[in-house]
This record gives sequence, structure tokens and C-alpha cells, in this order.
Amino acid sequence: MGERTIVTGVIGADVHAVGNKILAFALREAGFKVVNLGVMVSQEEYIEAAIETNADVILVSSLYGHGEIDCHGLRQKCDEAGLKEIPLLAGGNLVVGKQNFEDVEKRFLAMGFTRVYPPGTTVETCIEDLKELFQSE
Amino acid sequence: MGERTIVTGVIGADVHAVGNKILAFALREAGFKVVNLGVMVSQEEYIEAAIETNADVILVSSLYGHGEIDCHGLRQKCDEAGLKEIPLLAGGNLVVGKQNFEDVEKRFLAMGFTRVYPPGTTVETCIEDLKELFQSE
Amino acid sequence: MEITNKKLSDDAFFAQRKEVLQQWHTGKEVNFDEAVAYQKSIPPHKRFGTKLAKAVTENTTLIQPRAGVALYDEHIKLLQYLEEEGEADLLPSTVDSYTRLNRYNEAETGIEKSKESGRSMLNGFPIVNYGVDICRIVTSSLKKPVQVRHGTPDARLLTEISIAGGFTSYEGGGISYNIPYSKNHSIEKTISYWQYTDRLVGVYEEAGVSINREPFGPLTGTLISPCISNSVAIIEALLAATQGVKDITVGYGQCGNLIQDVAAIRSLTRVIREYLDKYGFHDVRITTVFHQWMGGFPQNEAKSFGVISWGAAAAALAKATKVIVKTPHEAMGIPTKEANASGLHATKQVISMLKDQDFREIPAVISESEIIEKEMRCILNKVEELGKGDYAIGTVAAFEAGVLDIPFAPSRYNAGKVMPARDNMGAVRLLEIGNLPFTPDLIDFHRQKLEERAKQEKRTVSFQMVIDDVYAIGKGFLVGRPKKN
Amino acid sequence: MEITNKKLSDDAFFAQRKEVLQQWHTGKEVNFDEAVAYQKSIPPHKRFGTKLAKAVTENTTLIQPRAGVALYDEHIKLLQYLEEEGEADLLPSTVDSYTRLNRYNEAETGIEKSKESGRSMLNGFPIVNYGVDICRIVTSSLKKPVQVRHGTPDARLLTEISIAGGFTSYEGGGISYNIPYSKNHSIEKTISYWQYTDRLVGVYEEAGVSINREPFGPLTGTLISPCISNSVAIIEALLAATQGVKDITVGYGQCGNLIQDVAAIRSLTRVIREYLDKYGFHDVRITTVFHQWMGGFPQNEAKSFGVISWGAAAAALAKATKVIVKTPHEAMGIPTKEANASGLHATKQVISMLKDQDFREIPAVISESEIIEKEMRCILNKVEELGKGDYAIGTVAAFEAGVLDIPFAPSRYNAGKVMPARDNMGAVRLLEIGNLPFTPDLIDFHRQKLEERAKQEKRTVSFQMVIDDVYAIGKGFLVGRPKKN
Ligand code: B12
Ligand code: B12
Repeated sequence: MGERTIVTGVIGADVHAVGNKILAFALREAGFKVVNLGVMVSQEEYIEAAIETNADVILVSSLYGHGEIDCHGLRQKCDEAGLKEIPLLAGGNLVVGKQNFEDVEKRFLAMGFTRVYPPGTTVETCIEDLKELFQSE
Repeated sequence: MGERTIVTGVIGADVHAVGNKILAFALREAGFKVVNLGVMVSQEEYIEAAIETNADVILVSSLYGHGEIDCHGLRQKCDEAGLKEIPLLAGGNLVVGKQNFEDVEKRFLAMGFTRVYPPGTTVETCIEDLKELFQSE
Repeated sequence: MEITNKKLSDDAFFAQRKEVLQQWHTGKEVNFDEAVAYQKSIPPHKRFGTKLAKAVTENTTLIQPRAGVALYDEHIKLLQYLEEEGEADLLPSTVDSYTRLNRYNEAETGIEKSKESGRSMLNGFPIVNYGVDICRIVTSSLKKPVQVRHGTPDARLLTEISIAGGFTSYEGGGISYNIPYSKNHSIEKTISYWQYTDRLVGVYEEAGVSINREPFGPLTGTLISPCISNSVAIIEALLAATQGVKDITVGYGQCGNLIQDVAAIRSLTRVIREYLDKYGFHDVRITTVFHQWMGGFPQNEAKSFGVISWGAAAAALAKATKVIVKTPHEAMGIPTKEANASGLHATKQVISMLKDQDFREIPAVISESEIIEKEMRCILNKVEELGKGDYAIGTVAAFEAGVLDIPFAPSRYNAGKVMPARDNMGAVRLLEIGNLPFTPDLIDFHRQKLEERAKQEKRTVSFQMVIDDVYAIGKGFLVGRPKKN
Repeated sequence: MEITNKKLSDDAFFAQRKEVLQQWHTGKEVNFDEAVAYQKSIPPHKRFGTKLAKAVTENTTLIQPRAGVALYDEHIKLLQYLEEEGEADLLPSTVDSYTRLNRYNEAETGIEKSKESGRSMLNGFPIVNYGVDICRIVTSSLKKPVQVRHGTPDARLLTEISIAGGFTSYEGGGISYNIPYSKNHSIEKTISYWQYTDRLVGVYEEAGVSINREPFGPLTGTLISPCISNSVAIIEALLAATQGVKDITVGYGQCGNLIQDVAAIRSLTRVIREYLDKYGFHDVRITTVFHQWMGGFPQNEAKSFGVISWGAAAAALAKATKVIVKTPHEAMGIPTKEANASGLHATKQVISMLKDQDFREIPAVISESEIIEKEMRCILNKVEELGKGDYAIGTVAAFEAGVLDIPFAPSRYNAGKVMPARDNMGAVRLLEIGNLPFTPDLIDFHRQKLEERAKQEKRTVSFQMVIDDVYAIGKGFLVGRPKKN
């Protein structure tokens, strides 16, 4: 299916770098082309990078709890920038506190995310899902 | 109010000896006359001892979980033996498992016990309650 | 009645066996040859001894809960939950208190009342009442090895049904399941009962079926000085080996001072090998079990997790072969299956985090271990002397003389003169040495350790310390300091 | 911009102060003299430094949670719950991430959205937005000393409002609140910001009000070798002392190997005193803080209790002055107050059980401590050399040169060449030494320790070990072994 390009990074004012470094490493090991924006990434930076690299997916991490505020409007901005179809994946510790994940998922799907992942999602799951996503296209 | 006599022991097939030894020691220190029957005490033994020593109260311990079965009928046997008014106190880990204590208390009060105590009751509480009991007589 | 530490003759054993199997109707179901065949059909990974041996090779500590309820289908569900969700390596079937006292009628009532009320009215699983077939349903429903854990002075019928029922390990001993668990059984009697149990295991062993045996290490679970429980463990191991037992797990109940706890396991492992070898039992396999704190627990569940985890840490650092796990419900009552699993989880986490750390050879442990060994030798030599070389006779005499003496025991055959208390660092020492045959330097050592504490606490060494120490862990401490310190 | 490690002149400080207090409207509420008077009205038992000093005398380890929510009345309730139900000895106010990055407008939105939705939409308590008066309502509603905990590169305004608001301790430092918490702040910048904070504390000190200061020990919380965090702690302590700070708590984040953890605290305590004395800061009081495991936690709550309790044990055995406590919700998100209290309970139980046990002088700890000290001296000497005796200049140069290098840090001013991995016993060693100025024997030592592990695991030393180690505790282990071992 050709090399796929993933734009990834940790959104907002979030500096959790460990998972990001490891995720990027693992995705590369799995054969993807990874454009890793690191931590503290703004919505605009994701979009610019996705356009520039003609990316197949944007993978948003948020660990610190402000994910809901930070992710708000990302889909709209993508649409406006011409990335109408691009899958948006979100994972990490998306909200403040231990919340029922179904509710969190609903809220993120409603914001236009394609897939949403609970705390503790392994990189293996992430890779499998990406493969599935690309296959189904 | 004169020296008061307490008959105490651990009922049934229960061998938990530590609390019994310490309770007896503490009650003696507090100035009571203590007739300690030790562990594995049958209903009959309590009653015989109470009659023999003209006791003011019977203090039943049960730790191992069979308290509900073991205590069944004690009040009736006391009545039959002429100990109609004698206060019956029960404490320890009276039932199997962590149960709502209100329910346990109700069941034991219904069996004719005067007072019922949850796990972790201190000897201080026990002594205070005994003093109060004797005062109110 | 005069017992000696000799292998029971076949005549004596089989004569007794006839009686034993008639004690309750389920005894009739036991057929030795068929049971041997059944045991042989159990795959190796489900055999207790095999799994322990593997843990020794791999230098890991296995985790095992306690669990037992009145109704057998509930009991199966409980154990399945503990092996699946709880990640238990080894399983138990804890037997109820009526069965332990051979009160099978009352156990029957307990089963009935449990069926009626829908909740377990027994504090364990009544193996004898259920009999061989139901035990096999239980043991064969599980993926992990299962052990019978009880506290039964006369466990002869229970042993018969358990082994025929597919259990591959069996706890207890003539001392450890008498003195802490009984009021009126003489030591002669229970040693003789347990010679039967051990001989039965020996007979299975000779038929090619190895059953793991485990003396109950913690005794009354309350401030037991390591030298006392270690001495009892070694005596019971010798008695068992004499009857042909080949696979023995000796145990110890955590005291709480890490150095002392690791030293206790270290000295136990060293001295038991020496004694077994001395009496020619070179082929007896020895493993160890560490019990998380066996005395009174805090009411608070999170605090209980603290106690549980500290026990797990000590077990791992001592490299015990397995650890028996408490639950956050300990102070309240028999745990729910969820509470039981959560104790296992906390333990597993600590055990596996500490897998690669080993404290057995640090100097402080070695010197504490040397003290315990010295104390053990004082006791064991005296027992041997009293028995003129026979450990069965010696044990009976030793209890009479207070040479063996177990703190807080309910038995009237126990002298009850020994009184433990913690020293200033929380190690369990002896405030009253009673008639333990200690050398003067050991006596001084204990006295001095407690004087050290007394000085720190600005009070005299007294029974109040003992009381304070009994409550201490429940109140959040190890050493029971006076309130206004 | 050139910074040097000199006490800020009054002129420079007060000129800066004028600007700082205008960064957000609540800055106007700060009045130094009035704030001094207010601080002086706080009773001694509610002062952080006093309570720490008492703990040192009594040889106890205090417990402190992390906690902060968006709405101040909820925040008060939370902290009251943690001191009453949770038995916390010391209290925090953890600041939200927008405030940490001086994004006060976004913090305001967070407060509004939290009011609307009825749940905290911020991950902490936005001190700057609330201002002095509300902070005083918070600090005066509590019985225990309260500290501000954050992660703010430019914390100048936050410090002003916090101290005027009645907090008596303040976490952070120019390195420890930059490199792990920021991407784009230069070291010069943040050292200069923190000179302001430290000078402000110094000015209060000169006015008779002592504020405790705490460099953030754990850095990125993930496999930080003790020599790295200890070196940073000492540099930040020297920088703070230069500005007139008199009460400093230096910290360390648990790695998990007990010997190494105790040795880390031991070496930190020894070397910091030496350096402070060397530069004439004899009157600076030093205490220590031990952080329970700061990396990824297990999802399972009971397993988290295992991790928490093991951290508590190490803190107690190392005799740290206080321990920062995690919760069973760690892997999931900001904890509920109940989860927070339960972490405290487990910790309190272990801490007080282990109060009388001390591992600081066991031989294995001493020799590990000697290694760490040697490593620290390599780093600190080089920093001094690079700065020609000036630790501010030296630090900037050291980060540029990778002489100071913090694993897993997000900052682009960090070299990121150093790579840690666990050895065969779980101690954190260095797989890539990067440009750390180690002597050849130290380099060999690390290499050899990792080869030992590689041999055991039958694989070569590689980055895969690092990844496995990052996940290990979350998966239940300390050392991330390959799956099929
Ligand atoms: C030590 C101990 C043992 C030792 C006992 C040694 C001995 N012979 O004394 C050993 C290991 C032998 C043992 C055996 C068993 N035990 Co046990 N044991 C304990 C343990 C850990 C501590 C008990 C203790 O000594 N506490 C310290 C003393 C000072 O406190 P105490 O006993 O509670 O007594 C005080 C108070 O309760 C109060 N009190 C007592 N009676 C009364 C009466 C009145 C009126 C009042 C006001 C107060 C009062 O005052 C006492 C003094 O302060 C408890 C759990 C716990 N509490 O942490 C379990 C526990 C009591 N045991 C239990 C069980 C089930 C057993 C066994 C059946 C084995 C098993 N299945 O695990 C056997 C029973 C054997 C038998 N036939 O009795 C269960 C009971 C379960 C239940 N009720 O649901 C408990 C609660 C553990 C558990 N959670 O499963 N046990
Ligand atoms: C280490 C750590 C830190 C370090 C970070 C150092 C650094 N710069 O990287 C320090 C100490 C500095 C820190 C700071 C803070 N932290 Co922090 N931190 C952690 C901790 C303990 C571990 C994170 C980690 O490294 N895990 C290991 C990596 C490998 O796993 P990971 O990050 O989860 O990433 C993996 C998966 O999530 C997944 N994944 C990630 N993104 C995506 C996306 C997709 C699409 C998919 C499929 C998968 C996926 O794959 C990754 C690789 O396996 C977590 C709690 C935990 N998880 O145990 C808290 C945690 C994330 N932190 C938290 C908070 C609140 C903070 C602070 C605000 C301070 C505070 N109040 O305590 C600050 C934030 C500063 C900021 N501006 O961001 C909270 C977040 C709360 C919430 N969401 O409700 C957590 C959950 C702790 C808690 N329970 O309170 N933290």
C-alpha cells in the first residue's frame, strides 16, 4: 500500500515527551513515515505539517488533561485548510480525571475525531488500527 | 457501685485467643472481676459460669465468622437457666465477610443480645460501655 | 499413649485407615489405587511440587491467596476468578472451622443454611462433607495447582479425601495445627494424627505420586519470634520426612523488621537442610513460604494495602519460594473475590518489581541470621536431648517443659510463659524467655535489646509493651510506642 | 543576555518587580510590607520550614500529596479532605498547566468552563488568576502548611502572589522547571527568572519571613540516574542560596532499586552540605524529599498501591524528610479526593511501620553512594570549570555541551544524548553516557553493569532495553525483560 505518512505530536501546552518519543520510534519501526512535531504543538502546526508532507493521518496525543479544550475546533480548521478527509486520531489521558471512557469517546467523536483511545492504549493497538485504517481506505 | 463480675470467652469452635487474652487483661486493669473462659466456649459454659459467679454480664467474642450460628439460642438458654435479665454483649468479627454492620446488629439484637459491636471496637469503648451499662441499672 | 518418631508400619497404618475412612460417609468413596491413577492423570503444570521446583530454578516468588466458601460451585467460581483475574500462581482451598474440628454435622448445617440464605455461612470449603467426586470437580476446573489449607488437629479423613480429590499439596502439622488451633488436643495425639497424614503422603510417594506438604509457619500469627517458628518447622519437617514425605515447604510469618524477616527465611533454609541431611533425608526437597503479616490488620483498606505490599517486599527480598497473600478486607472478615484479587495484584506488582533484588547476603541479615540459628540450635538440641534422639518424644516433653512455647496460643498443652515484644527497631525479641533453653549471652541479648527500647520510650520493660505491640500494626505502626512519646 | 551567579542588586530586582506585577491584573494586589505582616501572622505549626525542621529532629518522614482543581471553594474542600481524612502532614496547591505557561487568559476560560460544567476543566489551581485574597482564603482555611507545586519556567508573578497569598513553601528552579516542562525557554532565561524568585524569597527572609524552597528533584520522572538529578539539585540550591534563600528541600525521584534509592538520598545529603559549606552557606537548612515513582504507572489500582507502598518503604528506609505521594488513579488521570487520600493512607501505614528502620549505613548502600558521589563530582566540577567558578554561567555552558543532560526532556536546550537503562538488579545506569564528563572507570562501570544484564537476557545492549524499561513498571516489572525470557 506504499509508505504512509503520519503527523504526530502532543497538543496544547502539554510537555509529556516520553510517550511521544516512544510512539514515534515505534511507528517508524513499524514502517511508517513519521513527522513528529514533539510536544506543545498548536492546531496550526499539525495542519501545516500535514499539508506540507501530504500526510495520511494526524495522530494527536494529549496527556495532561486539557485535551478537550485543546482539541476543540481542530476538525473545522482541517476542513478549512482542505484536509477534509484526513483521519484524526486522539489518545493519551484526554480529559481531567478518571472518567467513563464511553462518554469521553462520544465527546471527541462529536468534535470530529475519527478514533479515540483510552489511557493505557498500547502502541501495538495503535499500529494495528492504523494498518486497518489504511487498508479500509 | 461495688465490684462487677464479667464472664467472657470466645464462642463456638473459634480459637482466636489473642483478643480474648488482651480483653480480659484490660477489663481486670479497669477494675472488673473477670471470669475468662478462654476460647472454644459452648453456650452452656457461659451460663454455668455466670450462675456460679453471680455475674453481671456475659461478654461473647466471636471472630471466625460463625458467630451467627454459634450465638443462636443463647438468650433463650439464659432465660431458661434463670438469667433473664443478664446483659449479653457480642463483639469481634461476628459474621462471615465484610457486611453492613447495621444489618448484623439488627440480627443480633433480634436474637436477644443487649449490645453488638463491629470489628475494630477498642477495649476503651468496651470498658466505657460496661460502666455506662452498670450505671444505668 | 507413647509415640515415637518411626515410620508407621503398614499394619498399624492400614488398621488405622479402616477406622478413619468410617468417620464420615464420604470416607467410603476413597479407593487408594484409583486415587493414585487419578493423581497420575494430573498434568505436571498443575502439580504443586513441580511448580514450586520451577520457581526455585527461576528464582521467582509465587503468589497464593487464601479462599474458601461453603457452596462448591461458588468455590469453583471464586478460585477461577483468583487464577484469571487475580493472577494467582497457586490456589488454595481453605477449609471451614467445623470441618477443622471434625464437626461434620455442623458443617452440613452450614452448607444447608448457605444454600437457603444465598451467602456463605461457613468460613471455608467443607471438603469432607463434599467428598472425593466434588473435590475432583473443583480441582479439575482449575488451571493452577491447588492446595488444602486448614488448621485441623485431626486431619486424617480430610487428608484422605483431599488427595483422592485431586489436591496436590496439603498444609499442616502435628504442632502447627494443634497449638494455635486447639484448646484440648494433647501433643501426643496430634503428632500421632499427623504421622498418619504424613505416612499417607509417603504411601502415595512410594506409589509414584508426590504430594507437597507444608507445615504451618506463622503459628498464632502474632509476634512469633523466628527461632520459635523455625524450630517448629524443622521438627515437623523431620517428622514428615520420617514417614516418607519428599516435598516440603517450610514457612514463616512476617514480623515486619526487614532485616529480621529476611534473616528468618535465610536461617530456616540453612538449618533445615543441615538437619534433614543429618538424618539422611538428602532427597527431601525444601522450598519456603513467607506469610504476609498474620496478626491484626488496620481497618482501613488503603492502609491494609500498605501492610500487604510491605509483606510482598520482604518475601521478594528474602527470595521465598512463595508468599501467602492477605487482602484489604483482612480486619473486617472473609474477603470478597474482588478484595482477594486486589491483594494479589498489589503483591504481584511488588514481587515482580523486586524480583532481581536480593537481601539474603547483606551483613546485617547475616548477623541476625546467625543469632536466629544459635537460638534454633539451643531449642532443637534440647528437644533432641529430651527425646533421647527421638523428635516425637522430645517434642512432647519439650512442650511440657516449656522448651517449646508458642506465644498467645489457646492450647492448654502450651506453657504460655514466653512473651514477645518488639525492640527499638521493630524486630521481635523476647521479654519473657520462659523456659526456652537459651544460653546466657542470648538471654542478655534479648534483655538488652528491650532495655534499649525502654530507654527510648522512657518507660520500663513491661507487659504493656506487649499489648501495645499487638495493636501496633492495626493502628499504623510496627512498634507500639506509648501515646505521649 | 549574560547571567551570572550573583545576588541581584536591589535596583535590578525592584525594576524587574515593577514589570512583573503588571503581567496580570492581580499583580497589583501585592504589597510587600503588608505581605510580610501577613506572613508573620501565620502560626509556626502552619509554616512549612518549621514543620520540616521538626520532622528532622523527630527522625520522621512526612507525607504530602499533589492536588489542585480549578474552583477555589472546591480546592479548599479538597485540601481539607486531604488533611483530615487523608492524614497528610503537608499540603500542596498544584497549579494548572495554562498558568504554568503564563497563559492567564486560557486559565480564565478554564475557570469559566469549570463553573459551567460543574467539573474541573483545569489540571490544577490557577493561583495567578485568583490573586492574593483568594489564596489567603485557601491557605487560612487549612491546618497544615501549604506549598505551591507547579512546573513554571517563568514563575515570577506566581511567586509574588503565592507568598503574599500565605503559602510558606515554593517548588521549582531554573533548570528543573525548565528542561522537563518546556520546549523553547533558554536556560539563561529561566535561570534569570528563578533568580528573581529566589531573590524575592531572600528579601522576605531578610524581612524575617522564611519561605521554604524546593528544587524539583525528579525532572522528567523517567529513569533519571541519581547523579544527574542530584547534580541539578545542588546547582539549584547554590543558585538559590546566592539570592538569600535559607531553607531548601532537595529532592529525588524513586528509581526502584532499594539500594540505589537509599544511596541517592544519602549521597545527595552529604554532597550538598559540602558544597553549601564550601561557598559559605553554613546557615542554609537542608531537608530532603523523596518522590514515589514518577514514571508511568500500572492501570490497575491495586497494583498502583504496590508501587506507592514500595516508594513509601524506600523513603522511610532512606530517612527522607518528606515523601510525595502518588495515587491509585495515577495512570488514569487527576485523582478524586478519595483516591488521593487512599494513596496517603497506604503511604502513612508503611512510613510509620518503617519509622525505626534505617538503611543509610548498610555497606551496599555506602558503596553505591560512593559511586553516585563520584559521578556528581565529575559533573559538578565540570560545570564549575565551564563557568570559571560561576554556576550560572557554568550551567548554561554545561547544557550546551551536554555535560548536563536530562533523559526524555522536551526542551530543545537539552542535548538529549544521555540514555538510561536498568541493570540486572534494576538500578538505573547509563546506556549512552553522551557528554557526561565521567572518568573512564565510571564509564566502564556503567557499560559492565549493562553487559551483565544483556548477558542474562541473551540480547545485546540496545535502545530496545530503554523502551522496555520505560514501560516496565506500568506492566508490573522493574526491569523490562524481553518477552520470551
Ligand atoms: C491472628 C489471626 C488468626 C490466628 C489466631 C491465633 C490464635 N489462636 O489466637 C490464626 C492464624 C491461627 C487464625 C486462624 C483462623 N482465622 Co483468623 N485471624 C487472625 C487475625 C489476623 C487477627 C486476630 C487478632 O489477634 N487480632 C488482634 C486482637 C487484639 O483483636 P481482636 O481479635 O479483633 O479482638 C479485639 C476486638 O475484636 C474486641 N472484641 C473482641 N470480642 C469482643 C466482644 C465485645 C463485646 C466487644 C465490645 C469487643 C470485643 O476487643 C478485642 C481486644 O482488643 C484476624 C484479622 C484481623 N483482625 O486483622 C483474622 C480473622 C479473625 N480470622 C479469620 C478466619 C476465617 C480464620 C480461620 C477460619 C482461617 C481462615 N479461613 O483464614 C481460622 C479459624 C480457626 C478457628 N477455629 O477459629 C477471619 C474471620 C472472618 C470473618 N469473620 O468473616 C479474620 C477476620 C480474617 C479474615 N478477614 O478472613 N487467625
Ligand atoms: C512522567 C509524567 C510527567 C513528567 C513528564 C516529563 C516529560 N516532559 O515527559 C512530569 C513530571 C514533568 C509531568 C508533569 C505534569 N504532569 Co504528568 N505524568 C507523568 C506520568 C507519570 C507518566 C507519563 C509517561 O511518560 N508515561 C509513559 C509513556 C510511554 O506512556 P504515555 O505517555 O501514556 O503514552 C503512551 C500512550 O498514552 C499512547 N498514546 C499517547 N498518545 C496517543 C495517541 C493515540 C492516537 C494512541 C492510539 C495512543 C497514544 O502511546 C504512548 C506510548 O506508549 C503520567 C501518569 C501515568 N501515565 O502513569 C502523568 C500524567 C500524564 N501527568 C499529569 C499531570 C496533570 C501533569 C502536570 C499538570 C502536573 C500535575 N498536576 O501533576 C504536569 C504537566 C505539565 C505540562 N504542561 O504538560 C496527569 C494528567 C491528568 C489527567 N489527564 O487527568 C497524569 C495522568 C498523572 C495524574 N494521574 O495526575 N508528568
